[in-house]
Amino acid sequence: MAETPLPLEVRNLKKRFGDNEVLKGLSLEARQGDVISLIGASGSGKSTFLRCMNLLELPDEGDLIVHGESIRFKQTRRGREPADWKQVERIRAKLSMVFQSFNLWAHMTLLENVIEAPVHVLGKPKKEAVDHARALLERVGLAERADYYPAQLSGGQQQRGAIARALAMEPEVMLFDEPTSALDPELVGDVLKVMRDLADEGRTMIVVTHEMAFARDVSSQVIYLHQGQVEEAGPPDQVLGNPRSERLKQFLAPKF
Amino acid sequence: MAETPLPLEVRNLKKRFGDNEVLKGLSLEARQGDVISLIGASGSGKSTFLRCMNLLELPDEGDLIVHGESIRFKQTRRGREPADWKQVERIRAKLSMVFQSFNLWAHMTLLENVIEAPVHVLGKPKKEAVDHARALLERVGLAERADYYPAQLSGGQQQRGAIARALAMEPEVMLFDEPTSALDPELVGDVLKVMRDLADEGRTMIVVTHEMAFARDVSSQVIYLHQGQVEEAGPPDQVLGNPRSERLKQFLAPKF
Amino acid sequence: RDYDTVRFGVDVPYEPMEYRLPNGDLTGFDIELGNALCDEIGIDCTWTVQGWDGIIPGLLARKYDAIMSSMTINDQRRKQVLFSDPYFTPPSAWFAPADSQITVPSKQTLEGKTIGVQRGTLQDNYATDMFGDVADINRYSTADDMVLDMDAGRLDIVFLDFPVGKSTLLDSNDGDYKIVGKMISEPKKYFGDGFGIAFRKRDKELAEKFDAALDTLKENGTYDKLYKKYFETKQ
Amino acid sequence: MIDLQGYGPRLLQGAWVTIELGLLSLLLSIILGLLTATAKMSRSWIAHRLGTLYTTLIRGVPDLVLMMLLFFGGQIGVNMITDWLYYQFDIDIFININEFVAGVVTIGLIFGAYMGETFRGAFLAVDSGQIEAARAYGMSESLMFRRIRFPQMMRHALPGLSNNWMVLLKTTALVSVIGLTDMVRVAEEATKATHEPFTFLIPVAVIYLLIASVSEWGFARLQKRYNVGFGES
Amino acid sequence: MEQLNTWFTQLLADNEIFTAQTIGYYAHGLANTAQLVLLSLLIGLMLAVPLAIGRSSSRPWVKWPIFLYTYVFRGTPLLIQLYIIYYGVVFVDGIQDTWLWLILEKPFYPALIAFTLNTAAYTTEIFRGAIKATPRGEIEAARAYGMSQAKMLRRIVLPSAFRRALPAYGNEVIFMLHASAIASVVTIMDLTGAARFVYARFYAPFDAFLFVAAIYLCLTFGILYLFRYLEKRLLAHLKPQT
Ligand SMILES: Nc1ncnc2c1ncn2[C@@H]1O[C@H](COP(=O)(O)OP(=O)(O)OP(=O)(O)O)[C@@H](O)[C@H]1O
Ligand SMILES: Nc1ncnc2c1ncn2[C@@H]1O[C@H](COP(=O)(O)OP(=O)(O)OP(=O)(O)O)[C@@H](O)[C@H]1O
Ligand SMILES: [Mg+2]
Ligand SMILES: [Mg+2]
Repeated sequence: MAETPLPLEVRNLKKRFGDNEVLKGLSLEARQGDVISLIGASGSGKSTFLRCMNLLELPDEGDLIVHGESIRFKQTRRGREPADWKQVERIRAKLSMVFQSFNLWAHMTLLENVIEAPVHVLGKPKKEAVDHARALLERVGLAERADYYPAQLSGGQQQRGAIARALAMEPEVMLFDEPTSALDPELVGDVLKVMRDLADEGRTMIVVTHEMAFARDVSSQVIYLHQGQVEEAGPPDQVLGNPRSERLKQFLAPKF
Repeated sequence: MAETPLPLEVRNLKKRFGDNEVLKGLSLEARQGDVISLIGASGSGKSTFLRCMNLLELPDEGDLIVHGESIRFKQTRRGREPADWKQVERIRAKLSMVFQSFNLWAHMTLLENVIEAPVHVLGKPKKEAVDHARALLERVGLAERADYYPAQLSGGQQQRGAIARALAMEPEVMLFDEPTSALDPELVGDVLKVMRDLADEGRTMIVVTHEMAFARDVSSQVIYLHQGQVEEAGPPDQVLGNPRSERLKQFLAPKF
Repeated sequence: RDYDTVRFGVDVPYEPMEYRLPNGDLTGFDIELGNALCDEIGIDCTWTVQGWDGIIPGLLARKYDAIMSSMTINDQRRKQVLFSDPYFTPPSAWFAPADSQITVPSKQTLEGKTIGVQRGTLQDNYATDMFGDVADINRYSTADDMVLDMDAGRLDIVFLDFPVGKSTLLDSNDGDYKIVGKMISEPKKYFGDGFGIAFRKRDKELAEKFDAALDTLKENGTYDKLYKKYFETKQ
Repeated sequence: MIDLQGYGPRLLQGAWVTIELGLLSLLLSIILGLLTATAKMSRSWIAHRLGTLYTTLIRGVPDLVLMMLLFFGGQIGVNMITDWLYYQFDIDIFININEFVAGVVTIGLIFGAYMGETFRGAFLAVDSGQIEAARAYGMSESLMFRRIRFPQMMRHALPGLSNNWMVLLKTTALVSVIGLTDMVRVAEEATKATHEPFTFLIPVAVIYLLIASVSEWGFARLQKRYNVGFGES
Repeated sequence: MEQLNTWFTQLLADNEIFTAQTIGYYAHGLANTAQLVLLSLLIGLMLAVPLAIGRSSSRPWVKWPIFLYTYVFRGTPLLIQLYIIYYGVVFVDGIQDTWLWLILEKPFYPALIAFTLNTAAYTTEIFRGAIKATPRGEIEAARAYGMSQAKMLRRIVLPSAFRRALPAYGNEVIFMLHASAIASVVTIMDLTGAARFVYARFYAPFDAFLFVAAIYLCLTFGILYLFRYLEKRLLAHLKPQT
């Protein structure tokens, strides 16, 4: 292991909904600049895993270590909870997330959405945040949509807006949940280029994706989840190029 | 043109939001068994076009003819409106739609979502509808999720649920708005297979899609929209295999 | 504790016992008598207007020191507050529309009729006990509501403190109503001792001072003057 | 016009008491309501229980009784303390609980419980994805409340809020049991004095309706403001 | 609860306030209150649903009369409404000779009418808000499947709106319970009327009102329990917001 603490480390994470054990002990180590692709069938637990990483879902078991800082938990009557929510907030501000369903704040324009967290969480001066936001919106091709409300945007525009919002935090670790699902091939290319740039800048990314091409070309590690367990993990060439598990082979087989 | 009336015909449809003219005169003819793919960049107006077809957005100009029946409009103070909403309802029941954002009814379980319209719009007996719904959920791989509420489903599960809901109507024309955006490659294959089956059964489909493979293999016609206009249209081999317009060429160019 | 000021609680209006002039000043038999009593004792007094529902709690909470607001003395109430000697004993009377057939209220004549009373008053107790089994008793918050219901034909007859009935029914609706039968102030069990000033139970000394002052006023004619002013001139 | 027989000015004074009482207790009740709603939805077990106890008890007891209990009961409590001082140390003081303050506090306290429920329902109606996005960006609970929860909740809360306000306004009439003279009390006095039961109901109704008009206008503006971004109002 | 019980029994043991007669008044009052509140809430609810729908309509001749109705009935005190319906109707000439008088003569129906109209106005406002807040996507889905306006209301909008309105409606139910106290103005002996009677007769304010408060408290507990149960069942689809 490196000397400097890892940006993100997950150890033996478990999560159940009622009787349904969705995550059955998942671990993950992300080094600086790593791009980790999470792939797997629908319902295999990818989103839940990602959401556990910034504690939007509280894991029932397992450890989360961000930059060497371990999130402290305590046992309460209702189950396991973080001991210090301030710590959680601090850590969340370092991990920004793009949701599968975008979740842009409906009462704010696109621009307001993008500057919200930088200004109010990071305390960035408003003017600076606006300039930065405009640059980011430009980058994802939404410059003229800055003053639209989310309800007035097309699906792809919302998704790109969500990406701009995440980028505006300049986070050390970015969590993407299917960031290109609503995009056409051309935009997929654009967005993935943005992400590749981020990787080159040394940012760490965890990406839930269905784009095998992206997983192959950009990521440093691919994790294949099956029913809440890591079925196969490793460098993309190995996992995608030479899958060992039957399930994964079937998953990867071209469909038409 | 054929003797029997076309399942769906759109003539010179225009739609603006405020000053922003989103659709600038679009036409389309769908014959029985046709699968028409709508492709185009994000924000080009694909969803809006689809939503105009069943009048979720009211077009400012243009005609809609379903099975030879032309939808009648009248001019009111607030703009152009259908003259007879009953007619619209009747026609909508024949065109079922899968939304880009799924729009499952949040207060109903998945099964209830699927039987809702068949029972209450088509007047199907409840028992029959339930049997059919279970079969459809089985087909999209959601048999055990029948009693979950939408909020408890993963993105892909919601999307498949929305597809099952649309299929349950056994419509003559189906409108799909990116029906596979939240699905992994394996499921994409499954769902597209379902759609191909439907095409073989002779149902007509209009599909907004980013899956070029699907557009190429399944559709009988591909329409490329650019900024609210048809930039190119024709059989897939021609449009996708041999694009003439520069824009389309760029759109189709592989990105990595 | 000694009092150099006595604060009276009073609920207005209850003509002619206590009411306001349109300009907001308080007046009435209770008010004038109360002021005269204080003069006699040689202390100041002030008046606090207080809604009926809160009038006893207000006394107990020492928002004021005494209540002089047409309170009828009876044994049950003595358990809660200390009363002065009665300073006025109004008779009760039956009132009915001028064309009413009832001449003498009795079990026979009131059979099947509807009687109006003010809720919880001694008239209520009396009417309920005497005629509750043959007649309907409707209980009202104010005498004015009874007038409305008599106009509407919902009520056949009402039973009220005479001064109140007189000013509400006779004086302000000329000729529409009449007194039925005789004034009633027996039996004592119901009509008790008349109106008294209510004190907190521990203020025995204060009550005694007022009792003494009342005797003096009755002797020196002040009381009679007030009595005449409010009750006799108009009768 | 109807003849108010000289009671006009006093009615207006009473109306002013009504309005002052209403607005101040509205303010208090909104603050209490937000606190309660937050407490009832909070992670803390104690806060949840306390919130539930408050909304249940306060809504369970009739307003009239509550007002008497708090005002007179409160006064009796204070008196016990001053009595004790008197007997022990011969300090003779009488601390008078001010009627107006008592009225505002009681009505505020009562409607805080109703507001709490209204707000809780509204908070529940906010799409959970919106909250999650705020959490994911490291917003603290209070920041999230100010920036996301509150603005999005308001559009669901406004109808209930406006109902509560209308009821609150009428409830101010209760203050006559603690000796305050509001507009309804003046009308009652006038009615009994003049024996004209309907004359004074009309100005009272008109004044209430005037206040209602202003509030409807205000609520319509708020509704517009908080509907921004959610499609046509 | 336990303590309340012993407190009651003690109260009953050594006092002359809570005699068979006064307890009888309270019981009578309870019956009256329960009847009035229950009936007016039921009818009010049935009126409010169509009114709320009409109020959300875009047609001005449907929307504005309903607005006027809610404006007047929410804008004026229930006491005045009741007063006018009970005492005021008499000023309508000749009403005593029509069949209407059969309804209006006794205080029960006027009170019921006033209460019903009042609660219906408030409930309309609550439902209107909830209907307006239905997620657009869900409405669009209903339209897209060919539901008629009526069907969509019945199957999608109202069920979803009712769930959202539940807490606010719970408030309204309790408001109504408390508001029913004014029934005594028109000579109906309700719970508060009974308390006032006992107070006026014995000058024992705290006993009279605390006892009645305890009864109201029990009623409220019942209502709240019902609503909590409904919420649990009907709001199952809302993910708990931790
Ligand atoms: N309600 C609205 N008000 C204003 N503009 C709107 C509204 N709805 C859509 N638009 C605009 O219309 C354009 C077309 O939107 P549409 O949703 O049809 O795009 P699309 O082709 O489906 O894109 P995507 O692939 O991203 O879903 C977009 O630029 C969008 O911003
Ligand atoms: N709140 C919840 N209650 C119960 N079950 C849930 C809940 N949220 C998710 N699940 C279940 O957990 C499983 C994993 O869901 P998750 O969203 O992580 O899937 P996913 O891998 O992201 O799938 P997709 O690719 O379709 O988005 C699913 O089977 C889902 O039904
Ligand atoms: Mg997912
Ligand atoms: Mg779209």
